[in-house]
Amino acid sequence: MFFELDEDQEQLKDLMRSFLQQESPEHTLVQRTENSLERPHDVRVFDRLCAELELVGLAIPEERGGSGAGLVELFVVFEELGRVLYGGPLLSTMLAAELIVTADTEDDFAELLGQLLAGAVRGAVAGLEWNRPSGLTASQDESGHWIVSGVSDYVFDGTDADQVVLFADSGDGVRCFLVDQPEALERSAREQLDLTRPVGRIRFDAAPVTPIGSAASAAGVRERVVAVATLCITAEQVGAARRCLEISVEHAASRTQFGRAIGSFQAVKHRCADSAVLVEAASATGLHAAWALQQDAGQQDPVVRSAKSVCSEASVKVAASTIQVLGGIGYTWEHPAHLFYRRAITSRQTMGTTWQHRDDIASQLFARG
Amino acid sequence: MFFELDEDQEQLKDLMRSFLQQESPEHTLVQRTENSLERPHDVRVFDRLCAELELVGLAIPEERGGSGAGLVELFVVFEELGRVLYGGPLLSTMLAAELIVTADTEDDFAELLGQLLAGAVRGAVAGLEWNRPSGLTASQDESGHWIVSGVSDYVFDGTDADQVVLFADSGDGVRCFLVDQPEALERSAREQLDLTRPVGRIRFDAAPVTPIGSAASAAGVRERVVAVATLCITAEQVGAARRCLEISVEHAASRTQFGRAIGSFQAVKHRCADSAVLVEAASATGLHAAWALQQDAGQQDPVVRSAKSVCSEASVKVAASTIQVLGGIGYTWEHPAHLFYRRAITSRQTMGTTWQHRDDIASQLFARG
Amino acid sequence: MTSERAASPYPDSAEEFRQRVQEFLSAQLPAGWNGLGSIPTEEQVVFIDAWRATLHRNNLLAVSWPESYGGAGLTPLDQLVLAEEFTKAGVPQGGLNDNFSIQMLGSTLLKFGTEDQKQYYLPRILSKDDVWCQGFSEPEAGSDLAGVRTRAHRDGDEWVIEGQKTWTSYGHLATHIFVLCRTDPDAVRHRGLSLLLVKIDQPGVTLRPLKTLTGEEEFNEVFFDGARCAVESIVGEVNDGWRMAMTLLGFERGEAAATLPMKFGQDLERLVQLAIRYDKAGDDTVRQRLARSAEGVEQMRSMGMRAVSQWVNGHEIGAESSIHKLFWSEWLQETTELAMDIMGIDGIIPTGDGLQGMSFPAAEAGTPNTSGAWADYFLRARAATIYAGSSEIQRNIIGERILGLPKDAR
Amino acid sequence: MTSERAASPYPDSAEEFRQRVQEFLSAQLPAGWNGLGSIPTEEQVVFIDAWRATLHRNNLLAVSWPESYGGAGLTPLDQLVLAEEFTKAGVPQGGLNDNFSIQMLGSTLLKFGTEDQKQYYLPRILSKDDVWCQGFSEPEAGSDLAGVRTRAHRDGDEWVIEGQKTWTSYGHLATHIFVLCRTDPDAVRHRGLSLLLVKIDQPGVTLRPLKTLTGEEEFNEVFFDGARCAVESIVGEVNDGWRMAMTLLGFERGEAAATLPMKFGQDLERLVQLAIRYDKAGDDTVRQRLARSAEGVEQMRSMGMRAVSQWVNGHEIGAESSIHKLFWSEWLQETTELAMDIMGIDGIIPTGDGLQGMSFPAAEAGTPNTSGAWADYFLRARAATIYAGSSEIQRNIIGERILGLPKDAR
Repeated sequence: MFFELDEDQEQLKDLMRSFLQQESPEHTLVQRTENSLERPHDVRVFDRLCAELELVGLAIPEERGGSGAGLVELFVVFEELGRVLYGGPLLSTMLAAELIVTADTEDDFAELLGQLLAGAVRGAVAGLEWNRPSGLTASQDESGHWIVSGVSDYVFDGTDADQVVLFADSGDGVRCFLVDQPEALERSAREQLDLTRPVGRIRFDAAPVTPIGSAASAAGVRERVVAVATLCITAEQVGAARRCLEISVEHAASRTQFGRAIGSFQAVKHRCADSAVLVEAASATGLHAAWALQQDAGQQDPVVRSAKSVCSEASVKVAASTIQVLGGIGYTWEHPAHLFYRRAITSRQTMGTTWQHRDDIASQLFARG
Repeated sequence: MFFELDEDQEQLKDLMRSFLQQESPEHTLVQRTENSLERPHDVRVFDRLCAELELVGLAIPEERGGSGAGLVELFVVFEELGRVLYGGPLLSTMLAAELIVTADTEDDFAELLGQLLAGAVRGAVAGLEWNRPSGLTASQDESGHWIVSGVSDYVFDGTDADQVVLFADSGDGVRCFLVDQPEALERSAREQLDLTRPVGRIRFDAAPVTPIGSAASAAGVRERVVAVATLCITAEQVGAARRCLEISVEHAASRTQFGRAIGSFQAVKHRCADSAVLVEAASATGLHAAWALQQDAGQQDPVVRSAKSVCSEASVKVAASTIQVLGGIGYTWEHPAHLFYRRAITSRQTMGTTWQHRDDIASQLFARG
Repeated sequence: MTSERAASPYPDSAEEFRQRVQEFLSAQLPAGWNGLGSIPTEEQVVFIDAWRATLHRNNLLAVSWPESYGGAGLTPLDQLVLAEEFTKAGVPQGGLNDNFSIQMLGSTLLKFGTEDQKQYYLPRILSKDDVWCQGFSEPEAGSDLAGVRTRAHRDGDEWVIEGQKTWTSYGHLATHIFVLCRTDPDAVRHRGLSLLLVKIDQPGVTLRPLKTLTGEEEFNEVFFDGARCAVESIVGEVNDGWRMAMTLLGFERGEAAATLPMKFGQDLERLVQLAIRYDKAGDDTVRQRLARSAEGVEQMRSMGMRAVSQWVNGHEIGAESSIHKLFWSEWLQETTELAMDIMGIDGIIPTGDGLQGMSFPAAEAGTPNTSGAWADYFLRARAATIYAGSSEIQRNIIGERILGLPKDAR
Repeated sequence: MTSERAASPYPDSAEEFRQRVQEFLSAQLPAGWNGLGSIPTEEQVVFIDAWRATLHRNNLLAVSWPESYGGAGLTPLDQLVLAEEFTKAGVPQGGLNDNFSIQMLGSTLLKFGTEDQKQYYLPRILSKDDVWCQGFSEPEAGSDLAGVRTRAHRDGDEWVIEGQKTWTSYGHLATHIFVLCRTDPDAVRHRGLSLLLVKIDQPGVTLRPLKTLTGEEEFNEVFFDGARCAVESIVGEVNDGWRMAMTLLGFERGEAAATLPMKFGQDLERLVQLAIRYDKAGDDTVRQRLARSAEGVEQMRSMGMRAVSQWVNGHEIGAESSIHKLFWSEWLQETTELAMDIMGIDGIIPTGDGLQGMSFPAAEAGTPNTSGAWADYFLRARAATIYAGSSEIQRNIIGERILGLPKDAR
């Protein structure tokens, strides 16, 4: 009826699954993570995701060069990416494209958009925060050109992106900009708990920028990009949690102690069952959020908020539980379980912490009540 | 060495255990609770607890007519009382005596004290709140006699006590009083979740009262009586939790399903193990609080606070867990499990809620830090 | 999944049917109707009786049965829409025993009954000549249903039954009981069981009320001491009772996956009001826990939508119902505990109207927002992780049937 | 229990000894000493070596051994006092491997070793000529130690060992390893095992470092491929190794029940400072969780006092240590998670000095109050519910040995 993936969506999922199994296999994940030269993404994989699968433009309207699919499709894709802890610049590039498509109603940046969609240019979005000030301020110099100052602390692919778009506070509200000389920015990689997705800090010191779109629409653009970013993180969390559950179950079914598969002990079986409940609930909630956001862009906050909070909790709990089920093996560097755990802990604090989302949900409940 | 019960204390415990097993047996608990005429205490039991075991005066100095034992002994006694969900007027009478002994340095109320210690008169303490206003205000009428007004919402044995002492706010701080005409008070029994201990609401409408002790010492008296009351509730919680654990274990060891004792299933076994951890931790913490309060009356708040919060949580969790282990049987009226659960839920909100205690603990941590 | 319009994920035909249901409800319900939860228990019994008669008259009682047997023959989608609207309005879909009479036994007879049985029993169920209750659980067979000890032996043309059942809901309102009993004493466990149809009003059957911890008498113990039924009063074949019982228990209301979250959503709304009344809207701990509760409703709603989508499309709801059960039972315990904490001392000295009627597992629309009702609800919530398959059993089902983990060692 | 004075529950003699320990510490420790946690890992190794030598010179290394074997012959009470003061000062009671060399193997040899073994091994342990590590766990025998597969067979005057051990802490620092292996291939499970004493520097032994999830190399895998030891290099009788191993593992530091809570108390103090630094002193959620953490310390302290009282009075700490383990491992996970939540985004981009050294299970005094150290601690805490008997195993022990519940079906 209305809440199952349709055939096309199932196909997309299968396509992603088999592509990533081949290109980003789990058994090489730890090794790829350690190899800091190409850590943590693989240029070839990114190129293929963009050029062959055309994922940057997946949810972008056809008239702007995208595939015109919806957020449910985007959710499906990022769930699969989360499953393999993909950390390449697809998310950041896709969000940069989303910003331009939403803000740039005049199509002034069509060339850049085309490059982003093709994956020829890697984008990043600075000043992208849920519910917090962007940390960036924009002003006009004497000649009327816009400049931006401030620090954006946590930018996906912030160190390596070719082009940087951003949200900054412009005196009368937020506005969207493109950095004129991204190569002149002071950028530094951040060592983070998550070893599978690079983030960077970008310092803007009166950096010249060009506005994208109108002042009037910028707040709505930010709302949209924040919601899409949050949804993608949420989808990744669902995918990662589901994969962790599978790892737990595979181990519990095959590992024997005391002459029995450990999964036949209720301590382990019920732990896996609790994880299954978390995964099922998170997956349904996340997909519902994607669907609802797709249906009614004006009502996006509450469902995405709930989904982020729910999926954050699920992914952390399930990853921790996987380490416990694996026992000593789960505590080794060689097993990817810790990479899932690190990603889960990190994603939970990203695009709004659980505390923040819940506080906002409470405000909405009381405002409605 | 220094943190085990000594022989006398072990004997006291055994004495209480066997006395209560005989006089307040668990298998008649539900029936006694239903019989509202003598619900929930038995006059004869109270008389014997006072006259034979001399428990009202257990921790009261010998020179005031008590037994001169310490708070550890009191803890031991109330742990056993909690084990059988004893709800008679011993606690209220003991607290009334404690108030008089602490406040009445001149021995002006020696006769009343003697009656309380003998159990000839049942006492109750109104205005006894942890960390909240007493709800009662005292003032002097034209003739200089003190009168008290206000409502005390939740008084142990408040409906039936023969004599009522109280804490009231007197303009410049709290003071202790004895109600002149307790029979003239407007009192009503409260229907509460706990079916095993009667509480009453007392309305004071310019009730004439006589001060006990000095204005200067009253704040300290209240602190002491509140701490002792809290400690007794804590001890009851430990006793009840320990008994619930035993009930769970007995059931788990004897009940068979799927051809095995259900306690051989890890779901049940580990549930019981978690309860055992709660009971052991609560018991150690409670006893430590009694010992610390005994050692250093000036430092009573922090340890008693922690103990109350810890034991509240343990008793609620263990009682709930017992119902779960018992399954359908635990959900019947006939089995006393629900009485333990009701008492646990009720005691948690009594003498400071867990939230309040934790908030105070946090304040102390930050003040120290 | 992406192309429906925002207001409703349902097809137009379903929305039209919804319209008709709403019209029916507003025509039939008394003015100022606030939901079943708002009227006292004694009046509920009267109302439910009358309401059942209304449904019967309007051919809306056995919505899933084919019309040839007096049912409404609704599609699953229309059943869902009907259930949603009834839930919103706070009215039941039948009488107190109809979950057993219509949903369980009736559906099982439709599937496995002889034509004679269908012709005889189904009309009598609808007309309320026969009112059924359940005889499955026993004192020694709770989680382990295959361990039933009640036995039946042939005596001429009759089965003679000896044993004891327990946890029989509304047994005192029933005229008949379906009894799972051992007909082959030599067969082990679930082999050798049969499902018998037994009249209650006979010398060999004795009912004893079983009070729950809240003091209510919804349940009964049923004692069989030479109770009798005819040999043909059996569902399916002799010694095939386990399959019959599993089929019978499997007739869950698919739409409950959608309506239960609606009821919990009503609870949440009451809880928000309660927090406002107790001046806790600014209390951070309450805010965080309340939001968690709201997330729980959102999760149940999403899982429910997924489940009913499958159900409407003709798939049975399988072991996933164990996931739902585990989820909502824990949610209910957490949420009612939050209510207790919000009310503080009032929660332990509850006042005001209590929870009315049996309303299990969820409170009905219109339930009073009093400390009395919340305290009742809080106590009742303890049963949620026990009845209809304890949480331990649910986790085993999830582990074994959904995840494929090996069975417990026996 | 009621008669001691407020300041100390210890007898005067113990307080006098405490005084002497404090004097020793202030005389021996460098000026401005802030605890082991405050110096970098590389320097720790140097410090610990020197400190161990100081302890050895002062006859304070093997405090529980009799003086005749080079020990300090302290009473349990004095051992406790010493441990408390060392913990407060943030110095270890020996070198990294001494838990295996002195505490486990030495104590076991004192109990079950031949006089020759005691005369030979004990002085060499104290002098650090021999440094021991543990060969118990195997890839296929983790929770189920009786399932060890490493086997030894006699070849003339020697045992020849084949197999693999894992989770060998500080194996790379050791000269010897005690190995639990199967000496009777026909005996089942824990029957037929022996405890052998094996030199590491020989052709048949290979070590491979095993990196933990935090990237540290504390552990090793040890491969035995025709490794040899003399027939007399066995503790106890042939095929009595299970009893030896259980004895060896049973030599827990009784005083840890008191010192571990002290360390967690230090964690709590750092956490309070952290909350202040992150401006969370007014945050209700943080306040409630912090108080819960403080209650946890109070509970561990109280349980610890009870346990050491029994230990000092000559009772062994039995299965209750499973209660302590379960408690502190969960406390540590909860508390480090609270630290992460307090730090917000800083917790996932940790900076500043990390957790120094191995300091397991608890951080040492002087540990930097940085996001780097907390993030490390948080990750390491995942091991707490796994190593030294997983929480699942602990719950089984509590259920079966303390509560007397029946064993799992096998």
